[in-house]
Amino acid sequence: MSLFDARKRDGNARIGNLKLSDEESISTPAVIDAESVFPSLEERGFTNLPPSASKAEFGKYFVAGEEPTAVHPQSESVEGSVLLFSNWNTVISDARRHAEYMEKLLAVCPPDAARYAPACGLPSNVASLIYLGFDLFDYTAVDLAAVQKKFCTPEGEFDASYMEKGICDCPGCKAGDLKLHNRLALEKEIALARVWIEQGQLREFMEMRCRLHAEQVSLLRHVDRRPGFAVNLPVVRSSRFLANSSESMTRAEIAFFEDRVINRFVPGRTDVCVLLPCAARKPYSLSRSHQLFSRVVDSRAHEVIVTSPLGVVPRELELIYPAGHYDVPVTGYWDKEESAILVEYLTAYLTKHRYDRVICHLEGGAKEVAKTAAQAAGVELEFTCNDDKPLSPDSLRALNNALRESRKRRTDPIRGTLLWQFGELVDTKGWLTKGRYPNQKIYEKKTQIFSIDPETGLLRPTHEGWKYINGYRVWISDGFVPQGDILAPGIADCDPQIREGDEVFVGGEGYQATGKTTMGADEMLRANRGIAVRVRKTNRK
Amino acid sequence: MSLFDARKRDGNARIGNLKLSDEESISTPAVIDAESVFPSLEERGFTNLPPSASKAEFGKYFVAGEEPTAVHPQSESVEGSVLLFSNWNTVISDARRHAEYMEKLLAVCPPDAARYAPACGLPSNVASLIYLGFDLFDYTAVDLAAVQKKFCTPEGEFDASYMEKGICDCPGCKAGDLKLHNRLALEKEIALARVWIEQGQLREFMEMRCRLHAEQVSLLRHVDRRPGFAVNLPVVRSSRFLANSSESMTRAEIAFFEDRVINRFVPGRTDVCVLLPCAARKPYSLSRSHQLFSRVVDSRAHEVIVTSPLGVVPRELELIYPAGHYDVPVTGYWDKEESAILVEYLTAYLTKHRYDRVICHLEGGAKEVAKTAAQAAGVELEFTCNDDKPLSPDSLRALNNALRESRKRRTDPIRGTLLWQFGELVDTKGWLTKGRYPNQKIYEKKTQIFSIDPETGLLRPTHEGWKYINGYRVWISDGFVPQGDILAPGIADCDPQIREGDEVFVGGEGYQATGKTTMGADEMLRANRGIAVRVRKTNRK
Amino acid sequence: MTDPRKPLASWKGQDRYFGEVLSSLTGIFLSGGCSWNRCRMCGYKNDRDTCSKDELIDHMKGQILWMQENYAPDEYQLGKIFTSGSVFDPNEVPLEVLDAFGEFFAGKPLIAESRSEYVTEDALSRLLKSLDKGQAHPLTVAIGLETTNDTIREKSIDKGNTFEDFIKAAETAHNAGVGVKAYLMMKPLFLTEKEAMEDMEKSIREVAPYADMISMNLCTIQGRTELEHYWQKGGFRPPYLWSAVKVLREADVPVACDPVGGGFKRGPHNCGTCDKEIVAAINEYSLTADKSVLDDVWEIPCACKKEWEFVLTNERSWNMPLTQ
Amino acid sequence: MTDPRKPLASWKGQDRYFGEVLSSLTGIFLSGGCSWNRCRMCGYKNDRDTCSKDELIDHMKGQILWMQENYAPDEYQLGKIFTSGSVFDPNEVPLEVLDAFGEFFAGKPLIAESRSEYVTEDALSRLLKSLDKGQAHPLTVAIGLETTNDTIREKSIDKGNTFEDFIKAAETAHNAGVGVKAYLMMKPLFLTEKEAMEDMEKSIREVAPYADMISMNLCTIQGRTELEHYWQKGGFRPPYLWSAVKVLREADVPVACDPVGGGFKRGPHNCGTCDKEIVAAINEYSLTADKSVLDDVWEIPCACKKEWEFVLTNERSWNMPLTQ
Repeated sequence: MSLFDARKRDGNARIGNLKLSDEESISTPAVIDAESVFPSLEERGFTNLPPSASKAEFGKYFVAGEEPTAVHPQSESVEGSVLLFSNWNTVISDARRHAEYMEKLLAVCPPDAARYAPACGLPSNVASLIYLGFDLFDYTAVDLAAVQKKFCTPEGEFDASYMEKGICDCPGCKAGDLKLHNRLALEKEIALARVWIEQGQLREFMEMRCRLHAEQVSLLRHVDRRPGFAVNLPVVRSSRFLANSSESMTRAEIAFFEDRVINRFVPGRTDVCVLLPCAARKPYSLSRSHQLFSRVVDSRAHEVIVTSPLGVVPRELELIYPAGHYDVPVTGYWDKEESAILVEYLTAYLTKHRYDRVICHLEGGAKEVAKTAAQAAGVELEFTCNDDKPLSPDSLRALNNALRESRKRRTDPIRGTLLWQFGELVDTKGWLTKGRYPNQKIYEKKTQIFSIDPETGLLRPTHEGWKYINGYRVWISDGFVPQGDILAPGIADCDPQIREGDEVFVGGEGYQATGKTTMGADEMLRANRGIAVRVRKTNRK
Repeated sequence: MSLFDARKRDGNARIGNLKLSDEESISTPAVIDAESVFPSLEERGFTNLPPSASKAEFGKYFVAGEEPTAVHPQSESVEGSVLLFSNWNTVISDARRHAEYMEKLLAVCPPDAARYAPACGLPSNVASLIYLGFDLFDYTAVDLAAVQKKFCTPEGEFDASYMEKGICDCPGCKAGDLKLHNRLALEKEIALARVWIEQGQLREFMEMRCRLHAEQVSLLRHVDRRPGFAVNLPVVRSSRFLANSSESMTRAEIAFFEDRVINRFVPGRTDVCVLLPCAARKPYSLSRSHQLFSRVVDSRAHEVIVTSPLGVVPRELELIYPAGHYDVPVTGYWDKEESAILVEYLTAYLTKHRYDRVICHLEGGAKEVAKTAAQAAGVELEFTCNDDKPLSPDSLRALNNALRESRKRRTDPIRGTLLWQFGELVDTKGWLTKGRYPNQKIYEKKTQIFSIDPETGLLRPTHEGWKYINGYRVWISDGFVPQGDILAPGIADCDPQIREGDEVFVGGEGYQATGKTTMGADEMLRANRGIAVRVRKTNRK
Repeated sequence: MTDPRKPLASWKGQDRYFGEVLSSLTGIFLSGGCSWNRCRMCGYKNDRDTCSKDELIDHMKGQILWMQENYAPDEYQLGKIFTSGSVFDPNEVPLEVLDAFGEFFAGKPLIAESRSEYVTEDALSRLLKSLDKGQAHPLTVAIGLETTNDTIREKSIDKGNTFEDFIKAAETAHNAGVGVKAYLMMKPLFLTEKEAMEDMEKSIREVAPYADMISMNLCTIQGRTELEHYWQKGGFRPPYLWSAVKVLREADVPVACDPVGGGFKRGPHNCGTCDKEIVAAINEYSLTADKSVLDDVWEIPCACKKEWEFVLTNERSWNMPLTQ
Repeated sequence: MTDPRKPLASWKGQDRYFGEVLSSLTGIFLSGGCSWNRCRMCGYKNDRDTCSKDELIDHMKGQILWMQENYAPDEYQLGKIFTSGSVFDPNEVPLEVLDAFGEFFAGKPLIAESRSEYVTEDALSRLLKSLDKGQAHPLTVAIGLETTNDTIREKSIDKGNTFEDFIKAAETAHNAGVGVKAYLMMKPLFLTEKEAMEDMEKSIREVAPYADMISMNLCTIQGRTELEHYWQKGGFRPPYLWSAVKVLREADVPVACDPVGGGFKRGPHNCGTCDKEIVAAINEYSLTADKSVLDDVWEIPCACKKEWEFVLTNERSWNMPLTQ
């Protein structure tokens, strides 16, 4: 019996460890020689059932086998450590079906099982397969390509003569061995995808890699429309968010961030809000323009940044992924689809959070978005940037004048972040923030209660800090005494809203710890292997 | 003195030949060791003038030198065979300036001069530089990266430790030689870009490669907004047009095609037009759905296809690039920016070409586009597809009914193509089309006058066919007797609207020929080297 | 709407019959429809005349009349009748019609298709009565056995009968002095290229003792079938012509094969380059039983043979089809 | 608006003066403004008191008064005055003010900055009159020569005078018993790192015979200058600290250097890791002229030294700057 556990996740993609025996392990994603690794596969003759087979045929003819366990789009419960996505090679050219099947199967497959896509992997598609959640591949497709005299590269399959064009210098090319080249090209592409998982940027890589293959672009778009694929996304990341294509707009990370801005976050004041443009530098407040804005606003309004592709970023949340991490090609043009998405976010924000006054200190596309959203939300805007130059003396003067009668009140990022991160409205009066932004610690009197993770923008509660938070608990099974990190099988229960990367409080019989999750609630409860929480501090009672 | 000539073009990118001496030639794009190839470079000490220098500083301090000739954004006339884009390494991070400078310089640089971008080329950006029009690079940037312990790949520059991650197996990686790896990576990327030029799809490659670098995405967008970059585009191509990103919508090829659909093309009938959806198969009429449509319409209306990303394709022009060549990821969703662009084309079409009746046999995004465009054009639509299924019996019946009183009249692709290709309205009555679509020949009585190039959709006139066409002439200098193809220096004059790939008639003293251009009018007149017209048939008088 | 008094199709050709090459007349007749009507690859499911028995008799006799009016008796030596079901199923083909068939082809040898369960002594003697004028091998019943493997036949075809049923029917036929032609099907659904090929090799070996003639059908994709549904979704590839050639070459008995749709994507095909030549060779071999024509095409140096070999070696139930 | 009766800046420090380390008081005074005012890297273009001559006298005397009120005479041994222009230009610094400077620093050695054309016998003797109380080296005039290469000075700085002008001014000074301090600038605009470094080496050699003290400025980017414009567009990189260390180590005469902005992106910098240590060493060397501190930092095994060597070898007029 082999065992699989994921060591690092990036959405549905994983770097994992497949333990085949006491002696042999494979680090995934990887290419395997399936029949030598799983000899029982040789006994699966005459078991074919195409993925499009009906429920009735499935009931009659489906053979799951032992290891790897075959899965079928009709599968409703799946067990096993290695899952064989039978005949997946016939699915991958149909993006709509591929996304539909995969969404369904990700929900029923055990999280601690490796997913094997037979005869699918090519250098040109394996990144998208890994992105979708596959861990294991084989050489069948590249070997077939070699037999068909096709030269495989990440950009596609070309005539074998392309071997002579100097685009590759692998040992296969040196030896004129097409099969070897194709195999090496597949292995290299898997290694490259792995690098992007490590960086937490497989999405960015996928947004690039898909471009020469319509069905991969289509897949990306279908995946973005199916909520099941977003279940395993981390709550935040520390990596940059590269918004370099129109599909960046539909990343689930953005909807997730904005959902909390709209539905969890509550502004600390509702008298006056000023809508500000974004800055290339992140967090915004370190940029020259925002230092100017903040000097002029001088705590007399709630600062809210309107930006693409995020939509709305209240000043308090500017450090949180992806607000503090995104990078976008600037041309000064906001396209209509982009604008429509942003209008939706801003409309929802202004509808949910009613301010007495909303000052619009924006220009260009952002100003248009604000106008449309304000109208939709039934809000009247006051304009302070009438020369389309938010930094001009005139504009800054107008902004200053607009706030003349407004009272000063400091924006509290801790309060805002507690709302966004934990959905917890806490009275922070008397709390003290020390340290140089964004490396800060929060104290209540002399007791440290939080620190800020400057890489993600989240708050890290101390044991004392957890007193202010109700949810985000992980409960250890009775009689289980964790040594170091918390393993999934030791978890009895947890808050279902927990995501990978969340700060959690771990409790159990005579045990308390603070830590950060490495998997989401669903996986914690279903997985039998793997670290679930990296413990920061333990409090043994 | 070295000599350069372009052998194959893809927009501003070229595969060229740089002849350094009688013995030595370099095939571009390529990496050169500039100072060994051009020893005079060593005498350029103390000549620095940054690209942002003003006209006045330029006048005072600019030194062009001999070979390579330095160019500067302030340059107004440039001569030489190799052009040194001095200090271009300081420009490339600023996409707006880069596009602005380059547009200006492409217009003043001799077309038969190699363009050298010093200290710029990295595996991650060289494709975009080639796309922009550069031919020569050096190892400076990759060698510097090696010194800085950076591992260069087409995806970006990473820590040197990435050499151990299995993503490359070049001789440099095998030997642990970072500098060698970086150099080989640059060479391979140049070789790969060259392959895409050969395929006529460098744009497609660029749309992919740019995705991990905001400034390259930005560059692509800026380039698309500057008309100067479109001057050298071919009239048509035989390659596929992959519309896999939102930037595909803004390709100059589309605007060019539509401009002629709107301003050159004239429908053969204006009583009734039917707007039809596109098909994945190209040309449309070979698809099952279009065979059905055409059977129902039965020559009783002018068939016009509404499609993304092209906009409007009259049936007569369905074979012409990119109408017969595009491939697009299908999700059923037309985004708002996309729709707005298509609405513009369709509005212009319906405004220019007034039909008595316009029947809309469309669904989904195309239907919405048609509605908006019709309203803008002041045209009333009749709807025949009310179940959003253009192929349903109900819809086809409605279409048939709508055309009940309409008279039959065959659509004439030859007439339409003559308009689109040559801007020539010709009476084609009595002409005969023979052969299996699209491999057809056109006869007037027994004389062949045209053949169709099934790869591009253009008409190839015979000597007799040219009698129907006024423009598209190339005039040979007196006393010049071409042997085989027509070289640029032998050309005295030509129709300024000629583009690469155009069918032309070559005339001169005692010489007549038909052929296809390999460069545009501007280059024909300015270049001193290179083949300008590939002659098909000569008629010596 | 098709004219129920005209056969669905008819043509003249040549057929090998008990070792002799005869000119033949084939008729496909619209009948009451196959009583089973479930085979996954069968495209004739909708070809059924749903009317009263009397009307059916009238219609079918009309079709026979049409044949008589369009083909002169001296134009052909052998008759072949198909109803996309069973000629001997009295519900599908009323006995009056069976008689009329016998009368039409009286004095000539006739091949009639039927599912095994309808091959009864009564039915055979009824037809022979009008047909048999003392000619050699007056009647041969053609039975779609498809494969001798009952498991495959059930899953891949859903045929609803067994090899044992076939053997019984063959005995019944032979006892009545009626010949037996077995139809086998190469590569129905759910089989790898190799499984399909090996199944065919085994089926030929196993059916040979019971059949006077063997015909191998190469699976093609007909419209509006289950097979087409799977094929459209990438779940099926028709057999390679290489597989057919290999089976025919290595069979110990002569096997007829008409590669319908050969070289098209819905029919048995290789790469498109070598297909035409191979289809022609298979057709010639079917008539002549001369293996040298197969040996010749076997040696065609087409690049796709390597692909086919790769598919044979690497295609599995869980990664198939590897090619399209 | 700055207070015109308060110096722009002032501080106490230590300076090497004719081989001796003295405590010093430095004052930067708002004057009528530099008469040339064109140098490409100069950030003081807007520091000019545009008022009547009488007001200017009043303002500047006010600044001197402020200094007197804020620093006791026994707190420092050496005076240094700068006006971001020329102390000896009577339009910029009226003679009454010059007298006041002399009176303020009377009895102490004083360094006063001026462009070479204003270093005249008259101006020097006027200041000496009030200043010279018999102290050693009562006055040293600091002249911004920048480089001994006239071509570079013209293109890269637009300084408007020549090395010959400097030599003449130095002669004038020496004849008046006044010391000469030459300011050189490492890496003005338009020079590669190597060109800049070699220019500095040559300038030190060439100026040494005419100057009692040499000070090397490392080019920094000041706000609202032409230099800043080029720098913002990627056209300029301040010198590496490695270059400064190399020049100082290899110079045959002691050269002072205050690496203003050292380690910041707008000032001379290496990679950010080794900068602090090197800046400290340069400062120490400037005071002590002890090369061993430079030798120590020269051996710091920082990775950026390879980058600097690469830049020296590969940077050209047409591909610069290679780094930022």
